[in-house]
Amino acid sequence: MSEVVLSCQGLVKRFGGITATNNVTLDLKRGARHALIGPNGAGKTTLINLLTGVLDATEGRITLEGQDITGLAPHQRVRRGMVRTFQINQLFASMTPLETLALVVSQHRGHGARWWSPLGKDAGVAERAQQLLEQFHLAEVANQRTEHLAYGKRRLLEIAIALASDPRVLLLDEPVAGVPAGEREELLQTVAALPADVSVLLIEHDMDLVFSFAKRMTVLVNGTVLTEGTPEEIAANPEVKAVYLGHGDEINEAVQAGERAHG
Amino acid sequence: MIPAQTNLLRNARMKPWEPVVWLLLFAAPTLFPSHAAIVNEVAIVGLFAVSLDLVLGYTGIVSLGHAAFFGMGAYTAALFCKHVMPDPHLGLLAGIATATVLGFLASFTILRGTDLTRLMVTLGIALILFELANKLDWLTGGMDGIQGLMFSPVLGKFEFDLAGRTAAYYSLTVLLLVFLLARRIVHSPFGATLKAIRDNRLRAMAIGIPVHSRLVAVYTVAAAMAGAAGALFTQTSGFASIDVFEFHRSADVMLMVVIGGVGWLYGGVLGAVVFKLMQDFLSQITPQYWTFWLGLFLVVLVLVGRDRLLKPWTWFRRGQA
Amino acid sequence: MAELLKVEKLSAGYGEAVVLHDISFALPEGQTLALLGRNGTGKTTLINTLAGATRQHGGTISLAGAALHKLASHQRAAAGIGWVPQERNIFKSLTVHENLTAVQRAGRWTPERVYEMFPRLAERKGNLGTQLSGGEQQMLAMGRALVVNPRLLLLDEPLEGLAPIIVSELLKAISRITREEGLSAIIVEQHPQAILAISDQAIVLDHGTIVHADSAATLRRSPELLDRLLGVAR
Amino acid sequence: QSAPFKIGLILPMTGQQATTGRQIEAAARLWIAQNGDTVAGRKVQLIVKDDTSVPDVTRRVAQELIVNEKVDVLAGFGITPSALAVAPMATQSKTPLVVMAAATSSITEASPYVVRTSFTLPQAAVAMADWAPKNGIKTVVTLVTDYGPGLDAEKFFKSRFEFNGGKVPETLRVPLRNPDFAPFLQKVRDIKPDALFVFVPSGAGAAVMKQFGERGMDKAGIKLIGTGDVTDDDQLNDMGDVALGVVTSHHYSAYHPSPANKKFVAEFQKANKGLRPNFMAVGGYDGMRVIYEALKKTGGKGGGDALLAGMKGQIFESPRGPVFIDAQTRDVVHNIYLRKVEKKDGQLHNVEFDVLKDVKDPGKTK
Amino acid sequence: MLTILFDGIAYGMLLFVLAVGLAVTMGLMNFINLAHGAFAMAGGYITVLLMQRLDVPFLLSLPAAFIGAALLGAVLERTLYRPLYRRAHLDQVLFSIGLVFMSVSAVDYYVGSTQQIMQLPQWLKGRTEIGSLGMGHYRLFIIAVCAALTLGLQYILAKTRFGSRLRASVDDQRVAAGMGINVNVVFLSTFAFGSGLAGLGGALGAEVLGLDPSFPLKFMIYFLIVVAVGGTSSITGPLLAALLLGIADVAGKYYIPQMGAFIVYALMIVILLWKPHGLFVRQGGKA
Ligand SMILES: Nc1ncnc2c1ncn2[C@@H]1O[C@H](COP(=O)(O)OP(=O)(O)OP(=O)(O)O)[C@@H](O)[C@H]1O
Ligand SMILES: Nc1ncnc2c1ncn2[C@@H]1O[C@H](COP(=O)(O)OP(=O)(O)OP(=O)(O)O)[C@@H](O)[C@H]1O
Ligand SMILES: [Mg+2]
Ligand SMILES: [Mg+2]
Repeated sequence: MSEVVLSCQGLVKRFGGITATNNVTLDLKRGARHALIGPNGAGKTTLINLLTGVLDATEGRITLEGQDITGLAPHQRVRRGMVRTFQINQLFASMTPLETLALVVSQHRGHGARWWSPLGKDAGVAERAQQLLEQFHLAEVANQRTEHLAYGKRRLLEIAIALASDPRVLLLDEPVAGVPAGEREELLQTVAALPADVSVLLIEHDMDLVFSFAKRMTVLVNGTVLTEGTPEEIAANPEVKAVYLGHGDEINEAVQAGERAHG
Repeated sequence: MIPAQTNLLRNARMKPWEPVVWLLLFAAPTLFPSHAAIVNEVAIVGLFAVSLDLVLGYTGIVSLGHAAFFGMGAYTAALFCKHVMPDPHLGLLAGIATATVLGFLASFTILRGTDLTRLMVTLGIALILFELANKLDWLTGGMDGIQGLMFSPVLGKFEFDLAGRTAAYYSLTVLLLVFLLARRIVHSPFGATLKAIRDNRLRAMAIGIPVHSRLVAVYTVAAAMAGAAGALFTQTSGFASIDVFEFHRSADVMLMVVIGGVGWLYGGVLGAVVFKLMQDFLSQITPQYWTFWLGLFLVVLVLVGRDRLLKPWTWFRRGQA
Repeated sequence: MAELLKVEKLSAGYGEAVVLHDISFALPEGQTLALLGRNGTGKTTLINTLAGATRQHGGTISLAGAALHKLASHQRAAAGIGWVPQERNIFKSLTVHENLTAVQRAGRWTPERVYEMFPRLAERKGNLGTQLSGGEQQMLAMGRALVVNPRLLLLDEPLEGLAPIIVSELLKAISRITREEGLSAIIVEQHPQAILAISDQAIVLDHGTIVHADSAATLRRSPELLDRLLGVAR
Repeated sequence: QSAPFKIGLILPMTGQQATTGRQIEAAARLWIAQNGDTVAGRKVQLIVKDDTSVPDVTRRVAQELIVNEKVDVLAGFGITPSALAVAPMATQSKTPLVVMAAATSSITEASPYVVRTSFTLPQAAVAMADWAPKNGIKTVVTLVTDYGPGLDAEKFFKSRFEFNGGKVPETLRVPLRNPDFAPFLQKVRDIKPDALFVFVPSGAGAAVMKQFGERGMDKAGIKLIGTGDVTDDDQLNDMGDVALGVVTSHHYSAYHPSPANKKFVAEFQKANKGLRPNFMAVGGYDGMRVIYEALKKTGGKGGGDALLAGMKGQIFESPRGPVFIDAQTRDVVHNIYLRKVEKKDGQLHNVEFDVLKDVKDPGKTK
Repeated sequence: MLTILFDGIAYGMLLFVLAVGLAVTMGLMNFINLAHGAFAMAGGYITVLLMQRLDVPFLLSLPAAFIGAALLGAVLERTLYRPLYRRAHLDQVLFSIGLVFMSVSAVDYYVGSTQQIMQLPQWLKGRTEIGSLGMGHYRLFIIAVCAALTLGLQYILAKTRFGSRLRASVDDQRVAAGMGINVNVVFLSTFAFGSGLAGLGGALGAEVLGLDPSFPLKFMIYFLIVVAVGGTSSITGPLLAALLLGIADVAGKYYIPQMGAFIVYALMIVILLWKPHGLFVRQGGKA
């Protein structure tokens, strides 16, 4: 089970004078639990945008299941099983969570172009939507308009949408930001518990979560891959410490400084 | 049936008041025979408005050039009558067909850009068609249009009468059929993908919706409906005049949809009823200055909101902070 | 030490709904207050009320003796309030630099000083608000609050989405600024430990009222109390 | 007491053609004020409707007037398409339709019930084409608005002018929606004809004239000629000195020196805050006369065919001069005057200096 | 040839003054104000009536038109427009069209529906010929006024903080206020200024374009074309768009008169399909 599912070679993205992604080569193996970390503005979100086709790459190639998908439109990549979440919620404001999920499920099952029968006609679709609602604690707000939901619930819906299309490859961009502290672990456990052949790429700044989730990590700095390895290797890497993790004692330094000052 | 499915299907079910609305509409030409002409006009613009609502309300695409399709339907029906045969049914189909083709071609111009660009591009297309209809006067009769058309009876039986009863029932029937079709579309998975595109195009792509082909599809369907409205216009009035392509036609229909409320098929019909009746009523009272009162109505409507319009005592209550 | 902020019997909310009830506390000049509480308990509402962005129903707020609650939102900035809203709310059609200059007031903090503190922003000076990464937006929101040259900083979850190394540097910077420049700050955070470390006082909200007020140090040293109040012990 | 005799007056009362409606309504009301509202024992009732210059609205309004109000006569009609849209209904319901403004030649052919009291553009254009070559104008560029009446004017002017030995090196058509005449006028200036023949809807005339002057075309030796729409009496006085000396051909001038006209103008102005009546007004005024006389002839009975018969062949003295409703074509036959803009009593007027008598519509082929 | 270019520039400049206020309210304030033409009409009528009835000199009546329209704008902003900033665009369309209808009827009622014609002072009526280039003095005057205006506007938006404070207020009223920007004053003054510009444009344009109550409806399309083609994020965009359209229109009608009305529409469609965000977008590209 170690063949490469998603891979990119020599990916470059320039915005005017800024090179946000600089010659990135990355392989995601089948069943991977892979984390992508790096300083703010390192190009993590941009990389996801390139992989999913939201942005067009300036240079480079992307392959999914061995096929070149560089030129494909976003929705075509989704049809091949690659699904993402967004760092900033992207929801359907006027729909209810139930409608949203039913729509995603029916689109995923190839009913998106059906115009003659109502959305709820297919019992299988409704069932799957209901199951997702329960799994993501959204059942009690299932029939409220999404724009009226509390932030935490919206965040959950954001992730539920991604899982509703049964992804083969899942790209998560800071999925738990804004989720209540207590629910974060549970959420990532849901993700971790996906079938073993689903590959996951996670971006996250909460290191406790990252290290408990990832089997492999890639560090991105200034648009370039700095290093890749197991969590242990990354944690021990001095360069990573210098640019990203810090030495873990800054807070204490700050505290001491503060205590000194306030006596 | 699991509750989720019941909930999903609830929206698509016919509400008890819906048949009542249609019964009233269909009773109108008989109850008020002297107003059959205006019923006919309402039915036609209502159909036109439903077509616009499909793109504007359900898909979020602004179009200020919807008259292009209306006009296409109108002229096709006229030319069909003049040069092919006076049968209204086939003429209607012909009008729908050409409008569909035009809509399909035009749909490629609305795929990209902002609301403002789409507004202007669609408007530009209608204006160019207007100029074309003016220039090609050997075909279209130029500024004077195509006049004095005589259509054969509807269903081979009902002559178009002077009072406009046949016309009213003919238009109402077509409106009903198209409305039922539109209703089906908006409650289907296809309709849901349209709403998704309207709400958040980025996310719609990210769940695998082929945004462009959806837009092309819905724009083409809407154009076909507008073409039907245009063909009815020609057939019930006996002429096609160049102003079917005019800016004010596109603008009026947009006003109607917004007055009635977007993203709600009845909004178009309601807006058409309100707008036309108000226009008719006001211009009877003051043929010179009725636009002032119509304008005032629009301003008040927006300022107090649709829901409070009929409750004047709430108008001056302060809005919340 | 002179009292900078004094809040008495404050109640506020959105529209007719009252979210905060009977809030009273005081904050001396140069001190930092950690504002804690579970999700949806009213932390953001309190911060926004101080900034003048909610509907106040009762009570008084005074800043350095002046009645803040009588001022319109835009006058509060002049009176000395600097605000980092929870959702960042970067002005999306302004560049990074314009985001700073549009709101700048005379004082020690200038855009240049902000760029020194966040070199990343200096590199992205010309980017529009929408063209920043999540973390960069967070930095900009912080910088934007600083160039108003306030006496009181209101920071609503300022660390969310920042890389660990920036988090620690920012914490250091906040504690340095309050110490050296006599600025006061109110900080909301999901992770109490980090923030308690640099705070002097702490209050805990639940259902829109203060359920606990204490010195930060005490609270930090009693994990079981924290756990009871917040449901998290980390 | 028999039911009132109803005249449905359908006019553009709003929008760009509103002045047309205003003039005609005022003239119709003046007629009633002068001649009473009872004819042969029958009370006359005027129902004014706004058609916003949109043909399908015109048609619906006419339909309602016929079906609900049971009007005896339809009248008004500001633009040709509106008149054409109603013509079949006039035939179907046997209701006489009196055209008081629209001027395309073909309208009277659209229904045997159409009677016109305004004028036809070919009448005015041809008169000019006859006058010009006799007065030293050998080459003319035409400039018309690109719609029915404009094309009529261009066609009849050009063919008659060329028949008379003149040359038309260029025919320019201005789009209906056209804010700036500069390019067209510059083109004319570069061609340097003896004269520029203009037809634009009244309203745009002032702009053409001003830009004509501004461009120094008069100084370059180009004359401005046209049909009377360009120097519409309604606005002439505001146009200022640029209008001086412009020669036009038309059937009516408010300065027409006849007692009938003097009285008409004076009373019109008195009733309308000093507004000067223009050729639209006289069309409305005469239209009312034609209806009244026809009603008289039927002894107050009315009835579509009887009224129509009564309208055909009427001859009378109008403020514009002698008028004859041709029984064959149901179109108006009247004098076309050549006028020059001059200052009289401190006001600008179209002063008539020549006349072509009893001009029939040259547009009628039959 | 040169004369055509000159006429095109003058015409374009006129379109620019008329539309620039709309570029400000629509582009910067994100408010779809279709009633823009009504303010232009107000300016035009102020000028014409002042000149006709009170014999005010032309040069004095121009600032009067600006101030009058600006005051009108300010009053309407306070009373009617303010609650609508945060409403859906379609509601704004409905509302502002309603205002247009009202203004058209009101002017018709008080002044009448005839074309208003104004008499320029003698020194603006002449024409200067330099070789093959003929320049109408009034058109020269328009060009001069517009150039001065453009420079002034450019200065205000680029060199002062007003521009960025305005855009900040539009982006997020609540937070802008929290950062110390007096949002109400910013909006009020911008709106009044935009209306004043429209008024000035109406006053300048009355001579060339004509003036009657249907003015706001007749020219709405032209304003929108300028703003759409120019993009809504700067002043230079609409300026260049207006010039381009002006020149293309005049030259097109001169060289291929048969194509008359098509040229402008076709040009607009082509440009918008090629650059859907208008010719000039704020740096940074895609949004
Ligand atoms: N449209 C754009 N135009 C110009 N620069 C951009 C654009 N979008 C992103 N950038 C820049 O590209 C860089 C990479 O951004 P990206 O959002 O990928 O960072 P990130 O790694 O996700 O950071 P964070 O952890 O803060 O979310 C940033 O410096 C950002 O300013
Ligand atoms: N705009 C609003 N309108 C109405 N109610 C609101 C609004 N914003 C927040 N609330 C309600 O006010 C209460 C307090 O919300 P607030 O945002 O202050 O919580 P918080 O403590 O900041 O939570 P979080 O940790 O999620 O940021 C919640 O119940 C919320 O539903
Ligand atoms: Mg990111
Ligand atoms: Mg909060």
